[in-house]
Amino acid sequence: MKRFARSTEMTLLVIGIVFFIGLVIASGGDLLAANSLRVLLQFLAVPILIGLAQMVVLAVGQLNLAVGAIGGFAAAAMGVLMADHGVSVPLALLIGFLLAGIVGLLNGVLVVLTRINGFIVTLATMTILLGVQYRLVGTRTVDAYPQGLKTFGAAALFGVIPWIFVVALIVAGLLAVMLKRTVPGRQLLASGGNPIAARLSGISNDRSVIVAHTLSGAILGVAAILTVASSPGVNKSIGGDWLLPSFAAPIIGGALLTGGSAVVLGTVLAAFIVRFVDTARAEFSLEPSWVNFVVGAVVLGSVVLGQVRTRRQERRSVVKSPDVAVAGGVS
Amino acid sequence: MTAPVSETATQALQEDAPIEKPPRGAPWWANQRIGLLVLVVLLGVLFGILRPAFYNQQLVIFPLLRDIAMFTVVGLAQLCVLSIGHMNLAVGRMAAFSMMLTGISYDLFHLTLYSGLLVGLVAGTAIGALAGWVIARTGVNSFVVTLALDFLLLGLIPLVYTGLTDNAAFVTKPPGMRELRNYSLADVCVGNVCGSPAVPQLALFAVVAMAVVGWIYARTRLGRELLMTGSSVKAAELSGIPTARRVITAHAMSGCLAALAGFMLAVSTGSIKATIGEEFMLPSFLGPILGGTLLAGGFVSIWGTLIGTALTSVIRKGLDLLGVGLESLNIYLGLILLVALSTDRVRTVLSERQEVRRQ
Amino acid sequence: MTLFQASEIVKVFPGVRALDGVTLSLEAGSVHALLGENGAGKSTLIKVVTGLYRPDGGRLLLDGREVSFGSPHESASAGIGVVHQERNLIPGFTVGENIMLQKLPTSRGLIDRAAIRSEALRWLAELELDIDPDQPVTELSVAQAQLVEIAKALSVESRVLLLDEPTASITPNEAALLFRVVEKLKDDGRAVLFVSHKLEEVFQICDTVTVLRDGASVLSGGALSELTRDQVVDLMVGRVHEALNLPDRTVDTSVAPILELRGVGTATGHSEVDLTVRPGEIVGLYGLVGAGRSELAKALLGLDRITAGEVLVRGQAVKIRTVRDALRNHKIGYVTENRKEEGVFLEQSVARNIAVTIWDRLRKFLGYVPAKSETEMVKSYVEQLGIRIASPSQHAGTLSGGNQQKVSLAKWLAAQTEILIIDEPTVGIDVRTKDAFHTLIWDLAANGLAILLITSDLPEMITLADRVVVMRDHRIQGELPNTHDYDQMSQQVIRLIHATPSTLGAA
Amino acid sequence: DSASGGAPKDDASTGTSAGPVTLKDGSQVKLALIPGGAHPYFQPWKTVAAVDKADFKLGDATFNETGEWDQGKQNNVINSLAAQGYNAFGIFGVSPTDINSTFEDLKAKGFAVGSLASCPAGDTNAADFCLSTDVEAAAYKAAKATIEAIGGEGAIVHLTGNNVDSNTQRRIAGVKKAIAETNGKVTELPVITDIDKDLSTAQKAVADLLASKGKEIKGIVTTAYNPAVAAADGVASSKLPIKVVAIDDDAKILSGIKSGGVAATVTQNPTGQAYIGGWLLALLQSKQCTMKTPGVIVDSGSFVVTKTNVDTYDEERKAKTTALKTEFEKQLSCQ
Ligand SMILES: Nc1ncnc2c1ncn2[C@@H]1O[C@H](COP(=O)(O)OP(=O)(O)OP(=O)(O)O)[C@@H](O)[C@H]1O
Ligand SMILES: Nc1ncnc2c1ncn2[C@@H]1O[C@H](COP(=O)(O)OP(=O)(O)OP(=O)(O)O)[C@@H](O)[C@H]1O
Ligand SMILES: [Mg+2]
Ligand SMILES: [Mg+2]
Repeated sequence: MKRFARSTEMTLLVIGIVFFIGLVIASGGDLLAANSLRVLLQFLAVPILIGLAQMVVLAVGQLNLAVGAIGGFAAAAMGVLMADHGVSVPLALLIGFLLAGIVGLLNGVLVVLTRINGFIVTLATMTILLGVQYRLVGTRTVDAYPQGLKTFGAAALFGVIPWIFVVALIVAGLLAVMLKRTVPGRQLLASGGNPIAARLSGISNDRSVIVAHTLSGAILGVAAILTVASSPGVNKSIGGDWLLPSFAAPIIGGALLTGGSAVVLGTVLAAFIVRFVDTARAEFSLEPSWVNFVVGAVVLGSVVLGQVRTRRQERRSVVKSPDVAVAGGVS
Repeated sequence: MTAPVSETATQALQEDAPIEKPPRGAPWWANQRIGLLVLVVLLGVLFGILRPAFYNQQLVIFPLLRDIAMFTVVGLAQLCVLSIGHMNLAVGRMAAFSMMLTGISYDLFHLTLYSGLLVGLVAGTAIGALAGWVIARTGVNSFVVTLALDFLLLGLIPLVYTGLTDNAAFVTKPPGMRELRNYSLADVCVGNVCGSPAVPQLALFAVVAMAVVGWIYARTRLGRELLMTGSSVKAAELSGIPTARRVITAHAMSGCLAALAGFMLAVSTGSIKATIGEEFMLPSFLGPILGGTLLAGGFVSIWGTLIGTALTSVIRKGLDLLGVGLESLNIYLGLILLVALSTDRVRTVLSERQEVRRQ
Repeated sequence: MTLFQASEIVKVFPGVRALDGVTLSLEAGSVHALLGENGAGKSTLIKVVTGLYRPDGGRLLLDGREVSFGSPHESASAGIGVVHQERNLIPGFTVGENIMLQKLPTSRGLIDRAAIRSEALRWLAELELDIDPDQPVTELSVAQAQLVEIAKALSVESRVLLLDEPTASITPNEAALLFRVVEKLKDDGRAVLFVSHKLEEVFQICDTVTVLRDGASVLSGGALSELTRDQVVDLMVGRVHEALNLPDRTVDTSVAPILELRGVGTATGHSEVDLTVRPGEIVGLYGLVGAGRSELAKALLGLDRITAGEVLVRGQAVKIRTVRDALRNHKIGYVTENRKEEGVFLEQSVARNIAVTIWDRLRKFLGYVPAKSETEMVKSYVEQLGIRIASPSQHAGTLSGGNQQKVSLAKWLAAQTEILIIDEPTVGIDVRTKDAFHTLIWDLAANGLAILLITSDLPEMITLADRVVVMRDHRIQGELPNTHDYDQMSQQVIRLIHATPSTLGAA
Repeated sequence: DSASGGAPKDDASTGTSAGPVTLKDGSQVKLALIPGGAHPYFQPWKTVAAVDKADFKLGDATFNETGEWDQGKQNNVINSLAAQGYNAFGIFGVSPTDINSTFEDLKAKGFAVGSLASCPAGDTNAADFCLSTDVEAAAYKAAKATIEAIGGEGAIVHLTGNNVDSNTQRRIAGVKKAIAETNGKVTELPVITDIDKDLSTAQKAVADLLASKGKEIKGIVTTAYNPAVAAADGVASSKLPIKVVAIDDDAKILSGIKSGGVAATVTQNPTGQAYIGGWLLALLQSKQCTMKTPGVIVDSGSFVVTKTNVDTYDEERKAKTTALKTEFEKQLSCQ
């Protein structure tokens, strides 16, 4: 517990709660109305998932630049299958999900086989998938798919908690359990934390990398399903804006770029905070420029101010050298 | 200048110490940079055969070189922070910010072309230094700090543009800007000897940037200390390198180069506008990393950045000329990149094998 | 009974033939020593045996049957446990998980935390370690981390246990605990391989020995009882090894101390630290692991806040803020104990590693550093310290531990410091190099350098120091003049360490 | 900034010909139509390029959208096409403030250049002509349609794209103008910009807007594609009585008009732009004609489409295209 109190998660939780209360007051309580809450949560589902998809690869010390492209591609595939080829909803969603997972797997395999930097591999797959997505939908917006799916996308538990948000939370929960409590999950984190040590302990870093990328693809598959279900249609712009938020959530949530950290809760909380910023924008009718400016200024400011306490620890750790930290990279 | 070590100690330490077997240098063809260069040349020849227009000096080579020059500078801007193991996600926005000030200096203060550029470079250096200062002071990951800075600038820049201009762009062109866009080395003559009309004058900026950055990293204390900081901050700190100051320097250099790249973009497209640099981020990483610069820090390659940038630009240009439509363009682009790099990788592995076999 | 055998093993790396026909056999119920100088190939052999490297020649036999391991996982399943030379814990994992990493207990598909805890506790208890299995490993000290690794190797309950320099960073007390465990394993009929540069330990616990030289076994499976220490050393070195013979050296006590600490307290918890070092003097700072000696050194360099007392350099009270400040303005250098992370830049050339402190001095206009003056400077130190390199552009990471340590020292010599703090200079360094280092340190002092020597190696301390200062729990326990008599000194030092404040007062 | 006003009235002293102009020989003309990037708006251009080629017997006609909304890339595409022998360019400039430089370059090399679907920012147009929707007028019409749909009273909000684009600024001005004409009966909430990058962003922005201000809003006028799609969908699912006026006539939006989810849309005339533009460029490049006033700006028309005229608006548009041809014939001096 004491550790939790000092953790990034705790800080985020406090910031999130303060922010939310502020918003509720500013909206004169309107934000607590069922509809407002539902809208707030509705658009959290996908950001949470893309943050998690990135977090998983960050956990093995890799990057996935193709998050948006995988999601967009899978969404386009599902949309086109349903609208143009009359494939049934469950089958189309399954195919889309599998495609995303397979692309993730492919990313992992390519990184392992070619030993090219994951940055470049995912950049290349991103480029390819953007092409495929365009080829699938062109400039259209595909929306001729069964109403049932859209109904699910808009449905909410008690009229407040959207089902797609529940799905995202379930995925987050499963991922947390997987990373904290299963052998493959632990092995994945071990590979990220100290690949050499992991290898010496009989863990295959290659397998961890592949597992991480595949998981990332699969999570993006779910994100794509939720997007198809909840958006007015699918076009080539889907996924176009996922890359930066996918990094922002886990990194604000406390993930290390060098790997080894599993911050499911942090990622989810960070996604909440980012979402509150959107809500604030609508609430105060802010110009997006001001919103960006304020977000940037606040993050920079809090980073500068928040260091007063951490600074000393920071300095000590530079000096004290935890003997266990070994540089990342995949062996 | 010898160390205070006596003959006896020296002897004790040296006695029949067999030199560890010298690692034989890898064959030249295993060198990553050379591999990439060969690839660029091969692709150039291939595209030239398929479309002779590829060698059109005015319409293909000239803009191609202008692009390569600009993105090389963008790559160098990222390379400076990669050298210490950091990232600069605000590289494009720093360019936009600097050019905004350059634009103001042209529009409101009627500065000349180069004094305006100077204003931009100073602004870029300052904003980069700010990022570096925050990172050094707080120890927060450069990714987070530059991302936050990116947001801040993303907000600030449109506010200024919409406040100061009618069209969200500074359209005042100081004398010389138009010329710089179109002039090639053919317009630079020494006596009767003129340069090639295929080489844009703008490319000279990249040459200067490469020379300066290359000189810093290869020849000066600063460059070495940056690389050492990138290799291991702890060891650098304990070896008396002022790591905090180096972090600031690296980011300041990055900002300065971003500003230069922004200027090159502004000159080559025509006006100074808020969206300058939006497309910089991915290429800024792609060039250096393809060229062998390490994401983790400690090793940079200036030539590699140029060649890496050239590779992507040449592929794109070739596909353009082949008339590949948007349905296939990105697919081919990604595939060629993957295949090219995989073969590059296979080559390295083969050379290592061969070397082991030789022993 | 021969449990495990490796015969005629060959392993080639690009540029070096690390193993060139090594034969090793391990008997059940016996402890086998694997000896050799730095870079002889000991660790490489262990990595081949555990499936980390694929051998380029030779065979491995387990129970007389030929085996080949594709990965460490396979060797572990076959019953081979190992403690590698490098520290290999996963940051962010708890002590318990690290110990049980190779076979995480699960129940119904999920990791069984209770089982991890109880299992880990069992192995920690075996080593008499009082550590909470739920503690993150990042909070451990160097020695604790080392012991956790040993616990990790034990937890596999292997029939063959390979220990690569397990005692390099632990105190004699902790080592004694380890040896008790090794004895127990031996009595259980397991085979243990023990790699160490501390020959006293080797003679204490090992039965048989294999000696490697330049990647080949020069002695394979000899009984240790039939060999003398000198014979073993000669085998390792490949010629007759002369005992260390240090010339006389006297300290001029009339000279004012060049470094003086008066009642210094630090942010990390030191208090009332008094210490003086004169030019030409070697002051030994002894203490158990975690006593706070390295931290004191770092506080002196401005890496930690000094909260009380004063530091005087050449009689002047000073405030040192950074290492650069210490180096440039006060000529103080610090050779770190953690050479892999703080001492050398593994991915940089040897030349740059050494020259890093002198660029400041060599630089010309605009910070230009002429390559020529740099290489000359580097060359002279490479020669003087006998650093074994193929070329100055070789990466430091490819050097053996001993040579890395020389590089780490060389940069401070190059910097022409006058006060040098040397922290654990010979951890993991072979006998011959160790002797050379001792000569070197001795020599530096004879030439007027003031040296503060931090070491947990008591023989080393007693060989080199003029005075021994003992530290415990961030306080100075007392100070002893060194008589260079091992038996007497060691007793006095140990007594001083364990003296309670009251007995100190009485003394 | 009234575009069509810029055309000088036909004057006997300036022209040698008026009346129908037919292209004599287009075989030397290779026409390239270059949009800013992939966008549904430009899809008709693709077919029109082929029609141009057939109708005017051009040497070649192509459509290339690989510029991907980046002025640098678009310039590259243009240069590549020029290197391959294309000599007449109909271009939608990605960056209105930069595109004049590109036009100048092309003119300097002796190519015929038309600015299609968007005119350069500022007062000059370096292309031979600009044939484009007057974006301010179109936005004005859209706002008018919205005001009409909400019954002339209440608050409306304007959703649009990239704030730092001169066309966006013109659109914002057009909407403001229409609102100002109501003398305060209609009010405008702050404009929401920068939500055209992708559909999800637009959708989120609309949902947040409706959640926080849904009750105040009577109408939404959109002047960018993704916000239009998102607004139509968002309003329909929120069941609020808000009138949405969209832009363009993508299938998705037309179906919205038919189903009633979208009150009106303002369509432009991409077909006319490409067809007339192609014809003009061929005339200019084959040196058969020259512009009397180089750089003339002509409005290609914008049309309010509601449920009532959804099936017939295309006729109106075709008529406009024919009219455009006549209008340009007066602008030409031909041999
Ligand atoms: N991965 C590697 N690549 C290249 N060379 C290597 C590698 N690992 C070890 N070597 C070389 O192989 C030789 C044997 O090294 P090894 O680490 O086995 O020595 P060691 O006997 O364990 O020395 P020490 O006592 O210092 O630990 C050395 O010359 C070393 O530089
Ligand atoms: N038993 C322990 N429990 C917790 N922390 C410990 C323990 N032992 C050491 N430490 C940590 O180590 C720090 C002191 O380490 P330092 O490296 O300064 O000691 P040292 O005397 O140099 O020992 P070493 O031989 O390890 O270098 C303490 O501040 C503490 O954080
Ligand atoms: Mg070893
Ligand atoms: Mg220590």
